[in-house]
Amino acid sequence: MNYSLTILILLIPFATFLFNGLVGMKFKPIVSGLIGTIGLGVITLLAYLTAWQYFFVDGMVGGSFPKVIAMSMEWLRLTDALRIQIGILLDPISVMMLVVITTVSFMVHIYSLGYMKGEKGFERFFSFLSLFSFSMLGLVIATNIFQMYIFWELVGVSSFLLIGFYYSKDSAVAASKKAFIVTRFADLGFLIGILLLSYFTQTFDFKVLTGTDQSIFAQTAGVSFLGMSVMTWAALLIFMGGAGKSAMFPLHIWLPDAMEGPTPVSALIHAATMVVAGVFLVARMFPVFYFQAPDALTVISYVGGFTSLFAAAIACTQYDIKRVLAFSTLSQIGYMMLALGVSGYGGHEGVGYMASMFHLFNHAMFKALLFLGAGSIIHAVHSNVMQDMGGLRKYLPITHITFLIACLTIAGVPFLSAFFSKDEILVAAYEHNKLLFAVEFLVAGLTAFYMFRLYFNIFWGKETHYHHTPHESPKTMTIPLMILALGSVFAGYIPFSKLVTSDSMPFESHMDFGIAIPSVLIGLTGILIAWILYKKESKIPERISKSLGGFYQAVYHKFYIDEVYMFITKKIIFNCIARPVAWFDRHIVDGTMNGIGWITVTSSRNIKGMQSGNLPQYGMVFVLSAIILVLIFSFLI
Amino acid sequence: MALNVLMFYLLSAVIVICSVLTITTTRILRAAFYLLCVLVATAGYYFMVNYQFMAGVQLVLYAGGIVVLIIFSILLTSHISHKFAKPEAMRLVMGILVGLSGFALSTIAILKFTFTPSNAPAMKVDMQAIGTQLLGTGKNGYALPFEVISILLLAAMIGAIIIAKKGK
Amino acid sequence: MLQGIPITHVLIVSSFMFFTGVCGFIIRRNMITILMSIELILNAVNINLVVFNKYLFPDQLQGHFFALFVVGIAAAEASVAIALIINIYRRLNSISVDKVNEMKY
Amino acid sequence: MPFNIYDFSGTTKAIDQFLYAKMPPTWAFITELAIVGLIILLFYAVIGLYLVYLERKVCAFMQNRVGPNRVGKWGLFQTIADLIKLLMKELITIRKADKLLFNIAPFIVIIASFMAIAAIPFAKGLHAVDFNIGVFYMMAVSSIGVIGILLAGWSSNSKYSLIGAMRSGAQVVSYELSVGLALLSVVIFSGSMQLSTIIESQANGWWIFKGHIPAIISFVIFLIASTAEINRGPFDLAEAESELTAGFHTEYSGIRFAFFFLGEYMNMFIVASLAATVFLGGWMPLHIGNLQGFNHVMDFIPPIFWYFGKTIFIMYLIMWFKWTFPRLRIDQLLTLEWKYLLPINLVNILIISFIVLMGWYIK
Repeated sequence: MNYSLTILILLIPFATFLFNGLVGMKFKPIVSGLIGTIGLGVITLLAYLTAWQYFFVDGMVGGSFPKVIAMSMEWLRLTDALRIQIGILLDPISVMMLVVITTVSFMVHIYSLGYMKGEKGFERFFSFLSLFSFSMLGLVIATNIFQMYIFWELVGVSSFLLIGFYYSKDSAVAASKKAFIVTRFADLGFLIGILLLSYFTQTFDFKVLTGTDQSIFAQTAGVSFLGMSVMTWAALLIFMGGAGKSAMFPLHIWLPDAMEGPTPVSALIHAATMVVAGVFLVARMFPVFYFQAPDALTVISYVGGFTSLFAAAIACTQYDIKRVLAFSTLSQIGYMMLALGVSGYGGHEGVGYMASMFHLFNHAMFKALLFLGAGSIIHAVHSNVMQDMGGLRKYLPITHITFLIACLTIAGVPFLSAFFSKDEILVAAYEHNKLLFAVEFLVAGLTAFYMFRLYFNIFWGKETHYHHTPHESPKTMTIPLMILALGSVFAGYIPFSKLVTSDSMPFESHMDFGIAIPSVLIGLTGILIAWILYKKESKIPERISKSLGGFYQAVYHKFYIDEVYMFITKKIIFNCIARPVAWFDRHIVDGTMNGIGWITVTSSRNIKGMQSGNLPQYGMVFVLSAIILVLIFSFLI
Repeated sequence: MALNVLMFYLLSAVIVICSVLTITTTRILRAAFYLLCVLVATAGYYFMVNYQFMAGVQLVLYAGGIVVLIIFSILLTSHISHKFAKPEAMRLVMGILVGLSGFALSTIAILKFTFTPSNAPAMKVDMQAIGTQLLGTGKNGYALPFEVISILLLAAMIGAIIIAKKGK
Repeated sequence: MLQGIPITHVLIVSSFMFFTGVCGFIIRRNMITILMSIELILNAVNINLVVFNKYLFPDQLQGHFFALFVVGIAAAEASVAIALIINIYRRLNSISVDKVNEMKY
Repeated sequence: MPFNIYDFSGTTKAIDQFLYAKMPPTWAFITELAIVGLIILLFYAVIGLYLVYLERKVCAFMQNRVGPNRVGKWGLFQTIADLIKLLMKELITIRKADKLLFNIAPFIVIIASFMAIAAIPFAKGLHAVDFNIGVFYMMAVSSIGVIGILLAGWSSNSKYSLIGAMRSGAQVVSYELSVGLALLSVVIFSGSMQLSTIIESQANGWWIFKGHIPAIISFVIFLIASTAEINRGPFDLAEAESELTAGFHTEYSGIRFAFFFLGEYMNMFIVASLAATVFLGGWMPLHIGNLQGFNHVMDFIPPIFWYFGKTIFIMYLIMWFKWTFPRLRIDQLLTLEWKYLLPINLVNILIISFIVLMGWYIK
């Protein structure tokens, strides 16, 4: 049992961040790119070693995978009981996340070497990537909720920096601000949740919180607010933080706009790693949710289900390929949340938990692949919009094949990775909530439809004339595509139920053909519809959208959620709250201050003659009066 | 007479004489030199009470740092031929009066009070003790003042650079 | 230093130094000399702190550390003061406190 | 009286006991002071004279000349002859100089280096004082020397001297930081500032070998910064002959000039022996871990030879710098310190602290 090298997983990206950020510009851009990539390669290797060691060498202790504290040191001591540690916690989900993050991040690094070539701020890009990797890795191996919060915020910052990477573009700046403000708002809830939780349990430590000892929650019994128990509040508030990062329904508005960042960033942050932080958070705290706040879990499942349906519907109407992918990400994360929400604890009951983590793993592979493929297409066509594309399969053979694999995977075609995980999710949903199962079933079809709408529009469809012939991307970009394609094909064969489960004890999972066959069928139906509508250029899609009329418009405008937010902030908050407050501030508060100022000015104008500006004289008066005071106090009184 | 007593009175004599000279000499660089003597003699005090680190700090920061800074500013602002004018009589009288009365008062206070020297075993003042106490957070830990001083020094450094910078 | 040297003698020397500093502060007009007087004052205080520590509480280091911090602050103060003095010299071509009355009122 | 070339503590202790047996303690102490003082004084003079000789020879060889070769065999007594000449020269005092400071300045420089020598351990048991803040003490004392230079420059009432002194002051004050931080790295490694402890901690290998790359970086920085701190070439712009005639000691003559000159060479010696002590193990022979056989062979060479060997090697390096590199401009000099050495040094310290914290070094 020796994980002393795991500390390097954190330190190397931090070191490359410092190096590239501080002195990177002194060298040729490629130097910082290579340093970042090699650093990531090293920690990817380390992460694989750690996973190997954890799962296969050390293995289970007493029938379950233990929670190993690989390193821990005290950082802040608030009271003797409440102290904040910084350390490394290894358990199945954190080890799995290490593998996911390092793999995707490494691929993205390699890909960026080609994609960002010649961009201004190349080394800045790589330093931000390193910062992001550092903070994301720190987040998943956090031993306690406070350390997680610190890295959580760091992740937010690096996401902000990366979205606003093209800071000379107004839209990018606006998008980065939007992302930052929305997630910050959610993190406020998270922080309050942390404080509530730690106030009652007197600990931040995950090992204690999720351990078998439930007596720490004794103090929460009977404490309630607005009809809900305090633990439900805490869990909901914590989930609010997760929902902000994972872009769940009311807080999802930042993710589509975040596509303003460079495409590798979208792949890394807004598809594979950061947005699943919310899922990870709920998974990490799962025992707390399950035993202490089952109501919150129900909320989570409904929010997840609604988001997945809602986002899938919007994705069917969008034309910007990155936005389609963004909405599909939303939808898939909704899936994961839902699976967590309907999961039980222990054994086969916990299939939802396992399925959620499984789907997270697969999703990271194929969604990163989709985004990188999209990046490759954008690189070739210099446009984000579907209408500018068509018939690209001849020009971009490798991208075409890998993109097709990813689309098949996400559509749930049998024997590709997502087929297995999606099936498990549907099983879990079917067992606990028929309504949500129906929703997810529908979403499975929608997913297949919009993904193939995208695919046919890009690679088949009308013959577009390009200003210059699109050409396949360089090796640095296609190799990650191929590796990720392999990942998305074969990741499904990992026996997840043996490795990552809710109580860390392995169980047997079976294919449920009663659910798998219909879900495959609806997926194939979606693909078929897309094939009919978009294989050749035709007028049918337009007619369909016309016939749907207002509903189509509403979906196309993302159900006007952004507008609702604008209405609430601009019209209601600004007018009804901010205006009166501003008036009060300007007239009452400032008026008082001005009055005091006026009194001070007039009175001081009259006594300013006493201030001679003669320093020695001041000193003399000061010492002399001190002496006189001493004389008075010691001899006279 | 024991040697250390002799040494003490020697150092005291240097301190007394040189501090008077510091404020009475008419050439400014000589004042700085006398100040240097006072500070070095003070470092001698610290060596005598076995606080060697304190003495080292006194030498590095006061004698090697502040006095050098002062001499530097003298080099920049004064010419060798310049001598102080005699202070006005009023000021001179007031200054001496305040100084003497204050000294008399404090001497009386010191002599009237009976100090009770402690017989507790002296603490070993090695680097380990200083380091752990300076950065400790518990009892006898000075981490907070240490950090505050660090911030203050940073602020002072930035302030000094901004103030002394030549205008554009 | 402890044997044979009464604490009062040390204190008298340091208080002499202190009031010499005060006296210099009052009678001198050159800013640098005033700064030197302040250093004398601070130094006198430092001696007191160290000596009290050594004589009265030898098992602790509070006075020692306090003196250490005073030295640190003195360094900060001197650097800022000298920056100010040089700036004033650049503008007014003089470092006499009597001349620096532009900011009066 | 036991005499052992490998360990001098027996000898010194015997002298100490002898004196205390014969005299009252006060007088014994004073006698000891006098003896130590005299020895150091003598040593100071001899080393100073022969450093000058060494420098001239090294310079000559670098420039493909013969160097001093008239007085004595290989010119060995040349510097002594020079000293006699300087002693007999007239002491010129400038008319409008500040006489007090003008006369005192050379002594401040000399005293500073003299005090520093007191803390150098020459061999096992052969050092005058062993403070528990030894390294810091050396830094502290040598930081006073610059005041002498500044006073000399100002009190000479000459613009060359003033400019030279200002340059020198700025240089010394800035490079002191780097010197201190470079020494700090070894202090972190060995966990002590006491020179004897630092040397003991190198019994199984010198810090420059045990401390990985950061220690080597500190060593290089120490060499550069201390070369600058002692105002030697290529950082000798404070006394740049071509522009300032001779910088702060332009107006000095005779033995006062010799004091400055001697002080400068002694500073080089101090710096070199500090580098040897802290980074190369001082009098500690070259030991490799637990290779008993090898270590015993190395132990056969007496510590005092090790010490002088290392010191002379480093002094030779410093002389080599002087006769190889062209002189820097003042702005280049300050840029080098503030923009390169200091940041590198700070990062280095950080890395070293981390290494020590994780225990990733050879203890």
